[in-house]
Amino acid sequence: MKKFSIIFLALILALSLAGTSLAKDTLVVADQYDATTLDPIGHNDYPTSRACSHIYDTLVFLNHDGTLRPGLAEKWEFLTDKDYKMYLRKGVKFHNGDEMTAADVKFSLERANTPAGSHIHTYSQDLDNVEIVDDYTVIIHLKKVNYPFFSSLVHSWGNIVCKKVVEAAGDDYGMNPVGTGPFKFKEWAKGDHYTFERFDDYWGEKAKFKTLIVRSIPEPTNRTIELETGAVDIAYPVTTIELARIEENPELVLQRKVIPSTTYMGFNVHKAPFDNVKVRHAIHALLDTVNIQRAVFRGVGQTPRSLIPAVTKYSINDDLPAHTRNVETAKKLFAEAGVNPATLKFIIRSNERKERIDMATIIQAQLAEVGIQTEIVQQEWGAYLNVLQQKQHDVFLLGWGLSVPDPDYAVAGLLESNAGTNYTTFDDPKLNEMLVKGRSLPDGEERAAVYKEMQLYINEQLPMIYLHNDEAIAGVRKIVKGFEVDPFEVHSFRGVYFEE
Amino acid sequence: MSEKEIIPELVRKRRSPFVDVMMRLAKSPLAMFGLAIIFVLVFCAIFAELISPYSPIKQDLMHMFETPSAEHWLGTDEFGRDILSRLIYGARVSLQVGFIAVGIALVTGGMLGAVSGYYSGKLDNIIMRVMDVLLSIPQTLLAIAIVAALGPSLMNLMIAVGISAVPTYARIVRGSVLSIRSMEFIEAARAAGSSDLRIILKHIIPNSMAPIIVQSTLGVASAILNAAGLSFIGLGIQPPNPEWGAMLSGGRQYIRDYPHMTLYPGLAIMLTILALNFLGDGLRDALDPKLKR
Amino acid sequence: MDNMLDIRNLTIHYEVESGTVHAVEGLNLTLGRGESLGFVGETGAGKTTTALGIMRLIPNPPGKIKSGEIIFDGENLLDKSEAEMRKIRGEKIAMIFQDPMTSLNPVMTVDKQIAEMISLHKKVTKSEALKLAGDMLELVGIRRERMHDYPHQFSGGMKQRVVIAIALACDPELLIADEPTTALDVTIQAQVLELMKELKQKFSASMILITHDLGIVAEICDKVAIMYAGRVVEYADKRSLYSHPIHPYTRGLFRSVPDIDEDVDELPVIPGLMPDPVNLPSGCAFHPRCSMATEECAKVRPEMQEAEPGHFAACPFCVKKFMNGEAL
Amino acid sequence: MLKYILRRIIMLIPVLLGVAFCVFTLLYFTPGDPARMVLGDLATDEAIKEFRDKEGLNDPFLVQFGNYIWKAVAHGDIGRSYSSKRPVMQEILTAFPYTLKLSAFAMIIAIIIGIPCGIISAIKQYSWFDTITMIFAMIGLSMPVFWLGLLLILFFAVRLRWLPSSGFSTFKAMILPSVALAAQSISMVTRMTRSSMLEVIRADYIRTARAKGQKESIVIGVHALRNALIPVVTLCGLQFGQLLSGAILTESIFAVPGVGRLMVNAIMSRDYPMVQGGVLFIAVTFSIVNLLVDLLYAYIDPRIKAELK
Repeated sequence: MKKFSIIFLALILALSLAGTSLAKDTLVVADQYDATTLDPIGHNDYPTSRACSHIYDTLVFLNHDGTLRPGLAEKWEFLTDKDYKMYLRKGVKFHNGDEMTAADVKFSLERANTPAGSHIHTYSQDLDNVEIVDDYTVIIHLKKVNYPFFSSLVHSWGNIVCKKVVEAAGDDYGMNPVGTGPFKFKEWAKGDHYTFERFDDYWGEKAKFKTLIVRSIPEPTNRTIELETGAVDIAYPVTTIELARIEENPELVLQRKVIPSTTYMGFNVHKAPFDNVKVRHAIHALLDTVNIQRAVFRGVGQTPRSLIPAVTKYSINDDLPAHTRNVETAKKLFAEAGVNPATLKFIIRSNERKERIDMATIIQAQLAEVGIQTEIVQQEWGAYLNVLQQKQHDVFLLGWGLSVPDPDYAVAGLLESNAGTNYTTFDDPKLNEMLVKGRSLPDGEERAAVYKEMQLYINEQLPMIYLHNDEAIAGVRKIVKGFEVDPFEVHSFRGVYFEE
Repeated sequence: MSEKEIIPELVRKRRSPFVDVMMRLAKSPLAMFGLAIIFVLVFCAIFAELISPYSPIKQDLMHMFETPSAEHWLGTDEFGRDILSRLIYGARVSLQVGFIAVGIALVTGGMLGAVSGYYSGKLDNIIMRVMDVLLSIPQTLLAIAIVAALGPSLMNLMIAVGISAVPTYARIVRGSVLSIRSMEFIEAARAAGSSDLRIILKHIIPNSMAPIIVQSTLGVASAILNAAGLSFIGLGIQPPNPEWGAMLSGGRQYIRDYPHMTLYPGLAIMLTILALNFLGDGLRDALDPKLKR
Repeated sequence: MDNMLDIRNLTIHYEVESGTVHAVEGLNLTLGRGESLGFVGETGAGKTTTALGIMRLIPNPPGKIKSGEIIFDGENLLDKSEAEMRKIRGEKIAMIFQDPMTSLNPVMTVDKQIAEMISLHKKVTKSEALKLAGDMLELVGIRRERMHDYPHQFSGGMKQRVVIAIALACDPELLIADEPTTALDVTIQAQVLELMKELKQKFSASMILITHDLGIVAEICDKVAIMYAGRVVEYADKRSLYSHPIHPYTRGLFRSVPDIDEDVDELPVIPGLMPDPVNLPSGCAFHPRCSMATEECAKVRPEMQEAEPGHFAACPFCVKKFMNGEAL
Repeated sequence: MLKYILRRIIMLIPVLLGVAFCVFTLLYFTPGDPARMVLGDLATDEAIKEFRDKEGLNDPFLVQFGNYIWKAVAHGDIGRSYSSKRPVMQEILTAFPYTLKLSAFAMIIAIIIGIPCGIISAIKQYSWFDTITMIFAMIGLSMPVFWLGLLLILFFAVRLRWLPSSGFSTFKAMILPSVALAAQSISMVTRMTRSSMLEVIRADYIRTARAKGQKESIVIGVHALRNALIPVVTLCGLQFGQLLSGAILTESIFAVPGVGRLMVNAIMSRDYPMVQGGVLFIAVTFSIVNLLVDLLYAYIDPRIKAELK
């Protein structure tokens, strides 16, 4: 027995030593979740967008400040409000050696409107067709004027795939991606990690390290531990509780940036008493949203004051005063509405995300002070969405993030009458009109005015109470240089290098 | 010739079987330890309002994450709620889940098992095949699927945990029924013209009690564990209700800074299970002295 | 007399929850070379414990040899180390157990179980041992082809034959047979007994036959020891014991054996039960059941006394009577 | 023997049909529209309708079930995952090695620790070793795996920094999850070995072996152990089956991308084909492990073997 255990120990030792030797030509990143597919139009979630961004390129690239720069398209011109001419970069190679041409661009964008792209139809639905002028020139034709559409090309859906490969692979494409990006696919241990390798024929600046490994570590604590022990070089997202630990560690650097996202508590405005705008304001007055945000996020992010996130253009967030709790106002409003808060009883719904449940728990307690009885129902995502779609809910907590830097996306998806994700059931002709107008205008004073008015109008109607505007936070080892956290949370490693 | 014959059985004084079992149980210190803890828990569950120092859901955002102190013996959680109070109320939830889930499993499984064992033949075959089907789906997975289907709530949790344990009881009951059925006194009862139902209720069930009692005690333990596991992955009891598994899961991300948030609920679960297991083991030995070594 | 086995004042106790079980209490016994001794007593009298004591196989805990000597071939077995005892077990002293159903390892073929014994005590190769095992099987009347079978494939009688084969495989000097036929059908009993008798002759071993059946003793043994509550109460050669038992217990035993020559309505039974071995009666353990008991019997523990040459009994009262030629 | 195996496999068929039916029914009544889950909350109504038509989600219940079984039986096709679009079988086979490794390690640990501890406990019954082992075994049995996992992480990953807290690609990373998962099995194996050993070492044939003059180590190690292991093997087999299918919590704590986590994610995201396929797969694995256990049982115990023939 003894002998056996010695052998066993030796085995453990040997294997553990073998596991640790990593030459610094490999960047190991910890993400929260694994990608679901590597087909750029087969998803609409952050981890997958991030994975795709390493393998693929889009026609235009997004700068951290929200402006655009040339990507696979060297330059472009707007022929009309609905027709964009794109001049493609020449000599761009796919990972399989084929050259990228106009046919691939046409195929990639038009594919988004097939059932395969149903996840991202919101972005692609106004695309009519892509016209091939020659091998290196295409014209994108829209069905109707939609200025935000052009910005949406930076979203994962605008990634250019290789027509030949996609057609050959069929349903299996998601596991065998071929793009033009700086990294090519190597292997994917689903649920654990994926490994990409530098693409040496990349058209732009080549990656400065050979291998990229992205591990999925769902537990925030575990991500930090792995970062501290040096098992990973970059870890995100970092949660509040882990901030100080990373900040205080001399080997680590904390990077944080406010991002265009909003967590809100929505009312079902078609259901009494929430159909009464006074009741909505009364409930708002009861909630100390600033301190709720502080208690739950303890220094990360802020309480939004407008639906268009502070970092997004035309936001008036920073011009508005902070919300303060006022129970007297609330009582007055309830009285005006003819509602006795002590008789109110409703359900607050959320998915099982910890911070949302935490916020709901505090909200519940604060509402209880005037006798409002609430029950928190947390459901797993599928059942939760289903309930929201039935539109029989009372009050719910949900988040909304922008991956495209245009204020239209911050409002339309949530409040436009026909939007699939309009769970407040808000149905207001005036707002619809404003949205259409905003989309039809090119950037400028006039467009800014539309969105300013829109924001004030929404705050007046108050279909939702804003709870939290998040930050993108990443922990980075000091030796990792050239990484900057992306405000749209599609972090890029194109410029990353090591400094020993 | 074995020890049993070398050491002749002492002539036992005639006592009722219940007293007899209890006397034997009382001889096992571990079983008594278990029983004591269970009494404490039951006491907590019944008198939670009286003994808990604070309300389990009262938030105090000024005193979040406090480590144990004179005011909060076990500290406070991320909302400044008193952990001790939450544990005390949590006992109520856990015991409820444990006992009701086992109750569901026992009644359903017991009936199926008794009927199956008593009538044998085709009916037995059908029931046992259905049990086989349920048995080949792992309990946790089955419970998750049931909770997912019914939606998470205390009742559904109990149903899910209960249903997933039905086959175990059906098998045990069927087994003991089969062994008892062939015994002479059943034949005698049948010969005396007793009805099937009467035979099942009056003879078979009482006589198959021993393994059922043992299994139920252990079953309560595994039901509590199962329910805590489901709550841990977010499919259990809804906030702000205090449930040990959910408390553990909630404190999980603070484990490095505030380990007390996970330590105590974990300890509570473990102690409860430990107590039930000790008691179950003790009962097994007491009910079946032959097994005692 | 050349005593092969001489047990002196052997005391074996079991420590159990309810107290100390006095399984064997100051037992004396001798056995000559080539002799066979019938060891008779009721269940619980301590016969098996004595046998296990000789083998030094008392389960400990709870059992313990408290005192005494077991002189075998002039050496005290109780002074032997465990390793020395292992040499003696099987090779010098072999044992046949009561229940053949459980005495064989269910997951081992019988030839291996016999061969194990052989390899332990003889310098032979594995295949030789297996061959010898086959020989042994044939000797006890089992066809060689069946040597690779498992115990469960044999009937009870055949299993007991296998057990006998194991015991005799190394030609032991002393064979202890613990109720070898009790668990068998009556017809099989006779066959097995016949076999044992025959083999005993053939191997010229001494034997202790533990039984509660006086008939079997009469058939096989030369000497008889009667045991009661942990002690030998009477010891004699078969003839004298059967013709004139002395101890009241022995006489009681004989009376309870049906005699086909006589026609009685009811067999006289010894009144009362075996005493609780945890609380043995003071003095003579038998006195509570003895019709002849006096106050003296409850006080003094009677020693064995020689009533006639080779015939001992532990009842001074009866011995005296016998020697005086009075009727018992 | 072969006939027996064949019969067992044939008996599996109705069980699997039953499992498929159960899961199908359960999912059918589970709230949440798979179309919505698959296509995302941005999907248009047309897209959802199209999806439902294509996947046959609008067909009557029995038709859906029949189609599923027919495809599975006739083409060996148990569908594609809604979320990854990969064949369900492929997804499972990607995840299964992790679970298999995890369970196997846990089982090996349980056997390496449990059997010797059980044997020593039995031989030295009532000694301090026995008492301590039994108390530890009881604690191990009562320890919620998710708590033990957290404690292990806290201690070995956070405090001592010896072992990684998640991932399952290196041997080092496998240690903590395997140990956490093994805890209950260690306890069970120890307890079972002990009680079975206690029963066996009092058996008559053990005395026979001693009476032969056999060394105590061989008496225990060969005669007693082989007999005592019969129920232990059964237990290990059943445990292994349980581990294979039930490592859900462990997998979720240590982020092991195994079948358990795959299944939970599938249930959460309404990935119907994945759930169905997964449960069927688990049921098959479970049954095969049970069959193997029975065969092993027969191998160890000739009495059972005789019955099988």
